[in-house]
Amino acid sequence: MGGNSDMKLIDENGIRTDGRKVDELRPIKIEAGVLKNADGSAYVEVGKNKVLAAVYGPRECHPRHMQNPAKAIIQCRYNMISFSVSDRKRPGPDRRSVEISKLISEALDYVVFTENYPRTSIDVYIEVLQANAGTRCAGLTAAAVALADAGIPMRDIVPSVAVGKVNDTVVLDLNKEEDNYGQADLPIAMIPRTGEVLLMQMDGHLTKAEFDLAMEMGVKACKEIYEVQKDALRRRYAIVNGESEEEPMEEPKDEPMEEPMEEPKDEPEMTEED
Amino acid sequence: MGGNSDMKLIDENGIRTDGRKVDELRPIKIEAGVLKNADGSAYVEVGKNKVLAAVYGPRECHPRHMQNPAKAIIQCRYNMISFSVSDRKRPGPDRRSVEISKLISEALDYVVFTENYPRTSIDVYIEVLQANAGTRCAGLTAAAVALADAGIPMRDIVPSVAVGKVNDTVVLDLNKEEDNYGQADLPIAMIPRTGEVLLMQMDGHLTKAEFDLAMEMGVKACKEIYEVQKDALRRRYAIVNGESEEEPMEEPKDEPMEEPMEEPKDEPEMTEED
Amino acid sequence: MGGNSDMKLIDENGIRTDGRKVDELRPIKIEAGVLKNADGSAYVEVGKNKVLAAVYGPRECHPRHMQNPAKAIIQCRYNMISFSVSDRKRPGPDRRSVEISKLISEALDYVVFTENYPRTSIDVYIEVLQANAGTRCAGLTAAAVALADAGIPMRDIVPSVAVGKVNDTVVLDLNKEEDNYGQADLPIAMIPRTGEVLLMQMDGHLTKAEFDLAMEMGVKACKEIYEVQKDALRRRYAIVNGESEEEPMEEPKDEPMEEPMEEPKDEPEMTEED
Amino acid sequence: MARSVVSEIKRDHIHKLIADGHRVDGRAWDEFRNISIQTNVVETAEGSSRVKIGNTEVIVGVKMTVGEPFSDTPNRGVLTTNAELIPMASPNFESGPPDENSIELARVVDRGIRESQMIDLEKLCVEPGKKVWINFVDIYVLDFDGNLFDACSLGAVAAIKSAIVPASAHGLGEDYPMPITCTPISVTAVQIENSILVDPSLDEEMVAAARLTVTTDDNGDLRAMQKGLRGALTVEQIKTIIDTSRRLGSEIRKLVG
Amino acid sequence: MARSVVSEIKRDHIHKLIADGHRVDGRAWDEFRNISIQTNVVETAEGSSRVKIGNTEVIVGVKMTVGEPFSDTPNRGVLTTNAELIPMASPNFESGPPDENSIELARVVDRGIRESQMIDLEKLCVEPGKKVWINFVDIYVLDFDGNLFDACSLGAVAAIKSAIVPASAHGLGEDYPMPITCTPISVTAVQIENSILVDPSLDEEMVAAARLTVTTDDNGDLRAMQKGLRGALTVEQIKTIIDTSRRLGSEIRKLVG
Amino acid sequence: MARSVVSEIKRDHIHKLIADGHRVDGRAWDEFRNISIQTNVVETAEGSSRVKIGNTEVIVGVKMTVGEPFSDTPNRGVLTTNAELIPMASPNFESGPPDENSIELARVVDRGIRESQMIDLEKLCVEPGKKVWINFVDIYVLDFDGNLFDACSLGAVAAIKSAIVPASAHGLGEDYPMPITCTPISVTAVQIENSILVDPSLDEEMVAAARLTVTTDDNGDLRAMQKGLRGALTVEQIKTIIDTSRRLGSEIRKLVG
Repeated sequence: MGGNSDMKLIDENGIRTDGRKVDELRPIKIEAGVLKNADGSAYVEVGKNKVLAAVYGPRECHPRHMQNPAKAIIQCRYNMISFSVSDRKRPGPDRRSVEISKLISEALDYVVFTENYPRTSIDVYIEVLQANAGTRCAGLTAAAVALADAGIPMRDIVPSVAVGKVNDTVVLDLNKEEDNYGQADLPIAMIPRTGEVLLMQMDGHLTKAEFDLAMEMGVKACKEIYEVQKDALRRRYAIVNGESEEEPMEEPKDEPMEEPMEEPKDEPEMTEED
Repeated sequence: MGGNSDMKLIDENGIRTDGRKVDELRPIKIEAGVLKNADGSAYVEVGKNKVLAAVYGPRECHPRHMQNPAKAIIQCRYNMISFSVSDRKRPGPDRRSVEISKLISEALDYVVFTENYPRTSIDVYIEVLQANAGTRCAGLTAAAVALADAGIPMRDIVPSVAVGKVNDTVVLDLNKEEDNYGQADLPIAMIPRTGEVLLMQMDGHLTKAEFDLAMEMGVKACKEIYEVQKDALRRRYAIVNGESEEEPMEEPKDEPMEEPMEEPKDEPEMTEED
Repeated sequence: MGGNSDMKLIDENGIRTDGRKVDELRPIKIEAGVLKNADGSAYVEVGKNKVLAAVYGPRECHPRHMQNPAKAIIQCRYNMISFSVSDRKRPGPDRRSVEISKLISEALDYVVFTENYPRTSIDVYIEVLQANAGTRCAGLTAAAVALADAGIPMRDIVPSVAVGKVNDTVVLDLNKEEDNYGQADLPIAMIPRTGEVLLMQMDGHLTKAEFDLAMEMGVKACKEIYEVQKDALRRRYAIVNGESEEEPMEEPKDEPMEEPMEEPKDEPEMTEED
Repeated sequence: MARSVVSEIKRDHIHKLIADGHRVDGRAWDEFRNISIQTNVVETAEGSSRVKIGNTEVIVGVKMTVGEPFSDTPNRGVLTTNAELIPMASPNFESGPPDENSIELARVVDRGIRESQMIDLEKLCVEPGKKVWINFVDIYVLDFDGNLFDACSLGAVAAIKSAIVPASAHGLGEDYPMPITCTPISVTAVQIENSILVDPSLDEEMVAAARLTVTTDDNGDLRAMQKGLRGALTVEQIKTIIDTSRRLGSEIRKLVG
Repeated sequence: MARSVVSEIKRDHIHKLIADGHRVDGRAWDEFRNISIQTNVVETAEGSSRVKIGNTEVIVGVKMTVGEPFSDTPNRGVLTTNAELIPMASPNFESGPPDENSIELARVVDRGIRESQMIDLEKLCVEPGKKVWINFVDIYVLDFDGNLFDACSLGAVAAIKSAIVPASAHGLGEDYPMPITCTPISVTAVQIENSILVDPSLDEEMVAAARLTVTTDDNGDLRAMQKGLRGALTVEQIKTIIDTSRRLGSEIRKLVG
Repeated sequence: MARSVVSEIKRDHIHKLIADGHRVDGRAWDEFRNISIQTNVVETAEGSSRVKIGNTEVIVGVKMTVGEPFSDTPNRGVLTTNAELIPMASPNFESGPPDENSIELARVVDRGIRESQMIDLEKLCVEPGKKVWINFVDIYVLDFDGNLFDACSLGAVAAIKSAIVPASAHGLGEDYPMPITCTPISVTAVQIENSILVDPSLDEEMVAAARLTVTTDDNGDLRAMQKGLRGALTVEQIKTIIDTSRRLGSEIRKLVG
């Protein structure tokens, strides 16, 4: 957080530099099933963020000593590609991405029925193609859709968003400029239906009252994102089942030749009513 | 070794800059059993050196291909913490610490009855908290006490000390200033009872006669250190067995709840008469 | 490739700076069986290049997951020692040597009867002691002889050479100066008997007609090198079988004491008539 | 941290105690274990501390040197925080470069210090854009019995407060105390079977569903938070932990002096 | 690339089709799969592209910064090409530093660009011996279904052609388009049972004996070649592939514009 | 070095011979194997050597470049010694960064050269505090049959003695020979069943209990020592080895010239 900057980021009418209101999300676009090899995938744009997520698994867990005899492990790798930021980022994990990968793995672990697939690994890959603040939230949002697209049984999908503080005001979904000159950042991820919080970090400066307001805003925004996630999965499901002819290239995966008996890929499975 | 410096480190009365005589050790303090998790541990101060040693094992040896079907392997890791020296040392092993770890492992291997525990590893961790010349010797001195504290059967405890040369004079137990401007350094470790030398390195410049004198001094000093080591173990033994009430927090280790039948931890075991 | 330099590298009589004609190889010298531990070895000089190759195997393949249940794998490690070039090269693989190692592994794989030794590894180590352009070709030439020296059954030996272009002229076997200021480089390796090409790379600028000429030159040169390879193996065979007393130190390998029944090392084995 | 297998018996035992409103070691749900803080324990460091919370023990050192500032903060000193989970501290720690656990730990400690602006980094500028003080805060865990976040955070804060800027050794005038603006305190709690327990021991961490670390400043405002582990917290649980952190934080702050 | 085990059944199937003059997906031996090229897909890069050849998909970005030239080319910009086979793209790719497959891939793509002198590196010199433009061409494979060499090469060429030199951001006058001299195109073919197949799919690559990549310039001259895999090619086969590369290269070159 | 499993039969055989006062290859206890020294074997190095002791063979090169001195020795050249146990040399050596064996080896060789002040590093200062000659002594083991310490030390000493300072290539006047003050020679012995054997072969090293390397200067004074392996030496044994090292050292010194 840049701290208490003098830069004016909200005008007298409560409008932010990109035209949004304080409690307004950036435009969000989600598409499920965008990759051929991955068992599930999703592409997410949140404002100028562009994020791709892919899921492989459940599959054999490597290295073997990480296997859990009682359940699947969720291994997430969050990565920013080298040209997703202004200054080229050297390929490979840095400390920030290691931390984010851990937190997203933990958040997703809670919603996947990991006990269904002992000794396996469910691998989640998040690649940030273009970054503009809030990539961990956009990545987690994409990863949840990709997991569902892979047909992995889940308690629910997980939306994620950050709330922040700029010009002493609590605002939703900081963009890059607001993040650079802001006073606080509070990324969260939750299950809207139950109110369970799966990811939460905070840095900067918030009074208790500001925190309460921020959580309120965040919870409301997660519900909105959740609807966009479900909508993407509904469209994907319609395509997979041939109900739409708009994108004929997006066929169900080819069956491997040697395993002609395999069942068609499951539709995304959730415990809630769809 | 800095070589033949003009710096005067011994006065006309044979007294060194820190007030010691040429054959006098720095003040030495040893405490056994200072950590909770480790199977054995020791804290050693030699002058301004502060060193902590911990022992885990015998336990399963990782990686497996290093297992020896006939005996335990001793794996020592000597490390200087980043702020133990004037210029911050980057965390992680450097070439010097790799060499020292190897030499200490070899020295300790000789005294442990490794054939009692085939396929296992006995892991010795030495952390130098504050360094002032002679840390490998202080570390080995501490490690030997920690092994005994862990109840691992040993031929004997091993004391270690360095002899050196400054102002063309053979002197015992160089401090940092003497090491920086000295002419030779000869760290040794041995079993005083048998005269067996387990560690010996030398660099600088010694004539044969100077070497003979240095060894004589070193052997004598090792005997002194050995007594301090034994004394620390006697105090530790008294505490563990409840003979002292001075430090009530230093109880024997809790038994794991699931293994109520396990024997109480052995007292330090040695082949010699105590 | 330095591109179209003005530097004159061929005179009006078609003679190059080191006195060679355009289609003339540098002096080449090959000696087989130069190391004691390796199962097979060869030393090659091509002009100022000095290259050593050693072969171990077939032997157990590490790591195990690389084992092929149907055949041996060929693992080549091409390396330039730090002082083989003008500016000291840091020890360890760089991107160039990783690529070359891969290409040489692939080329040798084709000629070895790998199906004879399932689950094993045949390890080929090439060390460039002194480099002067064309080291990958000299290394492959040496490796093929070392494989034969190790008694590993092969379809045939593989010679290798580079053709290039300097001063708009196609020339054979570039030396360092020609490589630095040349316009194209085309290293190849082949089986002269069948015309099969096992390694080919090219960079720079060649018209189709120049390429055809270059290939013609390269094929012819490979045949010459092939004869030198065979000659080295014949000399080695003579020594191993005691037909020569010139180099009495080059005895057949000692039998391991514990396996007195092992057969004497096979002579180099090839499918063609020798 | 390291999730070694805990026997089902132990897990059941802890769960049963908690269901009855008890903890294994008899503490109240919002009670810390004994805290001991020593400073100036290593004289080769500009500042240092040795902190114990129960049987968890850490040593922290601050080393300072003069170097270049980051280009986007030319008039501010640099803060770098590193944590080493050395194998001495636990049978489950291994040698090697920092893993995800030690990286998360270091980053959470760092955020508490950085975001509270505890160190007045502008007072650590020697020559804008050219020379500033670089602070290395290095944390070594010596004995691990749970709640590393609070032990390391407390150790770092104590070491920083004890530090003396070694100006004279760099020809920059007289030594002076590290410029401090406030004392951030982190308090960690876990959720087990919907109970909230402050300062979890290792046994408690191993059966915990979720963890929340809350770092507050002298005003009781929030400066850093980190939720961890593979379970969930309700918003109400989060608010409980925040309130507790503000309350206990002001008590612990007094210990650091 | 990754040689996962292909079932004998699939291998036999492909072989049988080829013996009958057919390919699995019905293409002619010298026919590419569908090629799609998008540029300026990432606005944080100076140039970028997203290229699909069939189901193989790559994203390429060009980042430019000002730095020192190499001492032996003091008046030329610097080109660095890197390829990442990220695990998202294939069940057989693993995280970690570049392995021999990604290194070979990056080097072959690099040679096509470098040896054709596609980028006029002398126009990327700011101050001889001191300051030149450094070009990082970073390739990420997103979905892998064979023929990475051509997909990555095409992606790199398209990204480079779309790049704008960010001079103004470095106080070096107005931005200007990347100085381009030609458009190198790589065409790859494999040999299977002595048949030559252009633009191999993953299934075809897995049963192929040998591979040859040929990069030609606008004149149809050779700029880079790389033979791969553990089989052999005859000189005649090589010449066939070269001729085909020259012919198809000039068609594909039109797609890049 | 690498402790591969030696069959019990071989071990017993060696022990039995030693008990009878014999060595496997018939040498006396204080007899070296045949030593051969070639210098100037690699013309890209400033100095180089290829040394064989019996079947142990090493190649050593010295590369020199101009760089910055260490801040605490501003008027002295820099010496860096590295040893590579390449897999070519033994079935038990593996590729990869230096392990504890090659690090110990390089450091012991380095100490012999450094502590004897063999190279007059002050004569390798170009401009105090700014520019000095940096010496890289790189050792590659080509064939390993025991006693690497002496082979590598001898190779390093021979390579250094043969080196020419490449001053002209750096615009620093005429080339001149490396400034040498003395010739340190290391002699290694092992203890097996309380016998002392000089210049152990690989078979002997594998059954040895302890090893001692003693490096002496032209006056027979001690410059470096290193005890190795997992056994013990008595003070008397150490003194025997030192005396032998001084005696044999002066003979070997003549071979280096």
